[in-house]
Amino acid sequence: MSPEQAQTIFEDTRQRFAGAADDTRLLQYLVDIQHRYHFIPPPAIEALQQILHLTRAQIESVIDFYSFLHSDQAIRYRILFSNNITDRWAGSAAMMQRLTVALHGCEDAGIALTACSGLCDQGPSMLINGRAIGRLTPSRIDDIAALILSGVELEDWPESLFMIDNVIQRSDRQLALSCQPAAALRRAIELGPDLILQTLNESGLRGRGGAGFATATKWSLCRQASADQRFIVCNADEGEPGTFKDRLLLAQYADSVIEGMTIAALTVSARRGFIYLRGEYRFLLEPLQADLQRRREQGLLGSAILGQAGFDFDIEIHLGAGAYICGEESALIESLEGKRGIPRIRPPFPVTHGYLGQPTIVNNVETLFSVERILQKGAKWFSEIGTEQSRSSRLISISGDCEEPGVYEYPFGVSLRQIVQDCGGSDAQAVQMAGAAGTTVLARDFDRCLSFEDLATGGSFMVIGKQRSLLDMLQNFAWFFRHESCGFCTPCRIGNHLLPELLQRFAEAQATGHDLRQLKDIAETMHRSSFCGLGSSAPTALSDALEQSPEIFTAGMASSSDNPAFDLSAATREYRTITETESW
Amino acid sequence: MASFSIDQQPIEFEPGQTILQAAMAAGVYIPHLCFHPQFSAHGSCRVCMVRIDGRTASACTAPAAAGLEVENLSDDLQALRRDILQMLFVEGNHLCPSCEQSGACHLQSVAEFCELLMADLPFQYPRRMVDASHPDWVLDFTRCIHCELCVKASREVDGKSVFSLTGRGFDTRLVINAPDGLLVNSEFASTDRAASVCPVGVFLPKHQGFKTPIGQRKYDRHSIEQITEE
Amino acid sequence: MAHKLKIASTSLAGCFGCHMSLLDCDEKIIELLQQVELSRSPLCDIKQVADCDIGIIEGAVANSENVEVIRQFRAQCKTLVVLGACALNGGIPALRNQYSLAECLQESYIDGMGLENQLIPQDEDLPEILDQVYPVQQLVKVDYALPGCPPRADMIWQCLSALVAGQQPELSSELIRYD
Amino acid sequence: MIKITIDPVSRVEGHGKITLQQNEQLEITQARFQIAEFRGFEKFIQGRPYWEAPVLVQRLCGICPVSHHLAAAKAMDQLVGVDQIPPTAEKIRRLMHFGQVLQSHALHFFHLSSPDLLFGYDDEVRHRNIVGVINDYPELARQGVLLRKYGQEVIRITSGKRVHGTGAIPGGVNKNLSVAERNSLQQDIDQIVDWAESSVELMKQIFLHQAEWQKNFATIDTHMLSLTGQGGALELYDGTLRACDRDGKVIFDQQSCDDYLDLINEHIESWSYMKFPFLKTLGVEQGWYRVGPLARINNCDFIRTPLAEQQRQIFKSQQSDGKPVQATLAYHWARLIELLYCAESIRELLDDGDLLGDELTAQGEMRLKGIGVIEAPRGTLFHHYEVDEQGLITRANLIVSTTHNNQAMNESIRRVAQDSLSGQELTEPLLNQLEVAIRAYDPCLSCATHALGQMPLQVDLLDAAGKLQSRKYKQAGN
Repeated sequence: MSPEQAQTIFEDTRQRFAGAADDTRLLQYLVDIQHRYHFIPPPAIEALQQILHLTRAQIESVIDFYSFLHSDQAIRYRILFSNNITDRWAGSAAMMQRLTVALHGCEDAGIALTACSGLCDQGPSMLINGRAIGRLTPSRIDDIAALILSGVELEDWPESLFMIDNVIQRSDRQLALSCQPAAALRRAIELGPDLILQTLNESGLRGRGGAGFATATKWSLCRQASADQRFIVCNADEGEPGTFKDRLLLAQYADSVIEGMTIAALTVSARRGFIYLRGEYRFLLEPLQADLQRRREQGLLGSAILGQAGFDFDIEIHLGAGAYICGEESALIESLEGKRGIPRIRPPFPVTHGYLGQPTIVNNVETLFSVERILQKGAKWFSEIGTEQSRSSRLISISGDCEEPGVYEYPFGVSLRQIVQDCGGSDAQAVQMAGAAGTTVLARDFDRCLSFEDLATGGSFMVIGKQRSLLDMLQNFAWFFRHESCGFCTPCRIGNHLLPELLQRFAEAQATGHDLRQLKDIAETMHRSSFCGLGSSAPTALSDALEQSPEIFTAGMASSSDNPAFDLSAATREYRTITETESW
Repeated sequence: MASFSIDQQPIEFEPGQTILQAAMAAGVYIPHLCFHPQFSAHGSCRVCMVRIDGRTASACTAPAAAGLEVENLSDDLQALRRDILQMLFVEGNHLCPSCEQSGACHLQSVAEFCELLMADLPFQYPRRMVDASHPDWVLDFTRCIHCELCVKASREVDGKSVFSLTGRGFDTRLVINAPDGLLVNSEFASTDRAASVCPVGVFLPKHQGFKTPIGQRKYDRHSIEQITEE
Repeated sequence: MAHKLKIASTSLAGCFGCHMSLLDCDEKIIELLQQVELSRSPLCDIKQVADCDIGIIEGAVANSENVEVIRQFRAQCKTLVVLGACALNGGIPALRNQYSLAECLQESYIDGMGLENQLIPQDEDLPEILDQVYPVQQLVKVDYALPGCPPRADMIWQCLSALVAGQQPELSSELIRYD
Repeated sequence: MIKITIDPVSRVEGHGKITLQQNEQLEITQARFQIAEFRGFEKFIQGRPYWEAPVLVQRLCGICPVSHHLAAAKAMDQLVGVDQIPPTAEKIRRLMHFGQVLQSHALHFFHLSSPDLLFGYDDEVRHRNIVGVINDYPELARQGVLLRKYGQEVIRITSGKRVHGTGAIPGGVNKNLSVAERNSLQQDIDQIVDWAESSVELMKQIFLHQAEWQKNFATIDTHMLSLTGQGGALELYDGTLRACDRDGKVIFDQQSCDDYLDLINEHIESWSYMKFPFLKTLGVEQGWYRVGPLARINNCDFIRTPLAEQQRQIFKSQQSDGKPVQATLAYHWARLIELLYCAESIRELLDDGDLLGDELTAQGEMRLKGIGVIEAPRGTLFHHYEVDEQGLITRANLIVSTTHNNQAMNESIRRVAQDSLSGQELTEPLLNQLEVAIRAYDPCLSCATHALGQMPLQVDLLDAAGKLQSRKYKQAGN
């Protein structure tokens, strides 16, 4: 980079951000810079240091944390293949191989793997400079290679490549209901905060992120907390491998979600809200911005909403940048504040000490969507289906070995057998519930039910066909967690680092009894002592397999010996190479 | 005054204290590494795991509350601590024999207290440069346990931001805020609190190593459970 | 007559300091030696490790011969007692893991000071050097691990005398020192 | 052709083995002592802070750690610009080192070599060890254990631990002696001197009892290298380099240790990880030499302490022509004379009030290179370090005692092979003679205990093309 170029970047960066310099927007600035220059050039960092009064190390540590940000060099086309297990089953490795061969020697392109990109119902998929491309086929790969080799700007690529389908395979009462902008909001204004909370309470709505905390309770706690400001955050960091129903909601039901946020703001007197949109869903940014703008123009956002003096609320969208941990609500808040996404100590919880230390409601996209439904149709309408502890219905994202992947809405209490049958997964040996961190349910247990009482899910439902290797799936999950552990606490940072190598011994049929014991011990330690849910649930599928499917491990064992596997010939290879080299 | 119990022993506490703070005030030792009384709790090392009314949690982050029954030195908790400690030992280069921090190292002493005889996990032997650029201090990054005490001390006591953690996952590492990343070109001063708060052997004063004879080192005289951190 | 326990011991890549610490049991070692029968050990001329009750290992695993010896010991000894930092975490020899083997050999045999000629030794009778130094427990199961550089004599004594008496050794924290 | 491998000959700074080749007439055509281990200290110490060196490099050897510790510390003194450490520091270090040599020599003689000397190299394998000595000579064994214990206690008190302590630091030491510590050492020292004296007497009798055999066994004529002190005195801690030729004539004398690279170079053979040092002026073929007790007692002009000096004179009188005593087995005798010298020196030092002094270190201007040379139990030990401006080690060169004797040990086993093995079916006692020869050098193969004993003797029968036809183990015991 010439001094002139550097100077230009420095000035440009300063001008773009100096006006409203706000260090909580650091990540947003970095995302923008990355997008603009295909990396974060050093002069841009210097400019940010100057206008935000941050140290170089503080800025670089944020860059280093997010996998979509790079400070090393500009690469014009950064290609990330989604490495979710469903993408692999759909043949992503061959696609990646094909593109790698086609682009061999091309310095403009970099190819790597990333975690689930949320297109499991239309995999294999990839991201190129953050834009998603699904339904990869050899011919689409060849098209992409040709475009890159001829240096066509991404903006000029055919739109057909970037088409994303939003497939609803089964609707129940929530999806079937159309959104009538402002209907629910008007109702909420009529009711006022106390009755809104009462309605939510009667509806039995529980958070759809996975933990299932009662929404009314969360909102009440936030409302009761004494504070100067309160915030509403929509958690659209849908990172659980295999889930994509939030993507569908944001694409087709954005008004409902935004209205749910607005109702939350009304209830707790919040003036600002955020949609934390995962970087992989960058293609939703512009449509969502348009939705927000439209609602502002309709008087549904901004000041004096629907003419109510003092009801002021607006929403901004923050983009994530490739960090699964940011789906954890306290890590998400750190990220919203422009920092590395490291979970916070709890208590205190975000509901009393969240964004900027103020009470903050963090709700899943689907939860906010349901809020709008409830306010539109009433608590009774919502709660009359479902089970005792799990009222109403929920959305699940079905992918993997089934004929009809897509989003399904089911009343709680539905059996797995029913779901598997509906989606055409007749050959399933098991279902992976709730993503890589979830539980593996074998076919023999398909009578179990979808509900908080039995099998909770964040929305991911991956069907595992009989032809699939469970060990391969575990290795894929281990790769995922090694990639996504934030590194804060000991068991998660180190445990997740060690597991892939151990599993590899089983894959190579070299493992021993010692290795098996070690797998169990590491999983147990991570489960018992990790700081947050990522670490404690990372070994869930592994533990399930150890308990339910011991045969997949015994098949990978060379002996039941207490001695660990050790490959002597691998360990002496370097010496032989050295001593056989004549050039010394 | 309200109280709870640790291993059946009653512990009085002030409102707002965590279990670890209350225990330390009462002179009851709960093994810990990343916590230092001068700084806010961090919660990352997980060594202070206790069982509170049957639920496992870190004592440094769990608020004290009246009537809690806390289990601390039971066999299975000590075993859990050994499992956590051994992860730290395989992560870095903790070669006590040649480390001048031996005898004054928290990691070493806590592990000895917890009766960790060996780390039965694959050793990683990270390769990282030693930073000896500063005239008075050497930093050996391969021993860092990511407790961020130096980060906090620099920020909160020294009024600077010399240190940060960067990277993610297993690649998390300590870095120095300087244009070239070297200590000598940072705002670090030899007397900074950041240098003396390290519980392991990352910060080494130059030309001083091994000046304290064996037998007179911090944990030679008293084992770790008898010493309150200053 | 009661069965005398048979003991074997050896050193891998280490300094022999752990054996020295064993001898630092001083007069008690005379007592101990009279109660046991020695198999392969530095203290006698028996060349092969036979079936043993107790095997004692110090040192890390650094070459192919170490691998062979440690596997033999594990196979032949009912109880394997492993002494010292080298064996348990690579110890000082593991500092070489900071560099590649090629760099280490280059320094010793090519770039070293005062060398008359330069070549990397290689001979059918020389064991092959491993890419890095490994702790013993990454190759074989360890029954008792005594840390320290070397483990203090009283810890070794506590462990061996208990084993010889047919008891479970108690290795409490007062005996444990890593340096 | 038959190939015999004695493997592992562990403990010479690690692991070694002996390989022999016999032709069809059973003549020995090749005999090699190979070092099978490589640790790479010179490389991996690079990048470490210099003050770690004395603590770190002593892990080369658990039997003579103090020698490495002090050689490195002396190099560090130079690095920190200190030419003269305070008297307390120097005397504490000397005391520590006398303890070191005392315990190492005691260990070698009583625990390891005495079975050969007392029972003969062809004694039954099951008996030919320390347990045999304990049973047959309980008092001697006890004395050996207690002599070693005393040396170890001196080390513990001066360095904090019996093995791998931290006493010496750049520019001095980290502790002095308390009165109580001094008194505790004084309590037993007279007894120690007595036992040391009687052990020299015993060794002398053994040597003279079979004088002819002792003088000839494994004997080779070599140059000798050692440090000598003021006026040519026997010196273990400090001094200048002296080399004498096969006839005892001076090759060089009073050479500063700092110039060692001008005097000594090393040769590498493909069949051993241990290098072969030689005197530069004489070249690889002619320049090899011996170090250790035999070299020191031969090279020095006198010993400062009276009892040891008396014994030295008796020793020297074995060679009527005034030439050096070249008998390899005389190493044992020379070693015990040094044991006595150490015991006497400790007694003398303990009366010196400086040991209780408070001035422990000196300071100076940092330099970038330091060389420390010391007489370790097994011979001259060179440590050489270079550091950068920041204090990190950039280069190191270590020539350890046993390495100096590399060629000599090879020559000695060749001599034994020719004299005793050639033309014979090889039996365990015959092969043990090779070990007896190596053992005389007390090679620090992680420092030679009776360790050669742990070698399984593997005999490979090769065909003319060198291909393995059969293998059998010469097994003793079991």
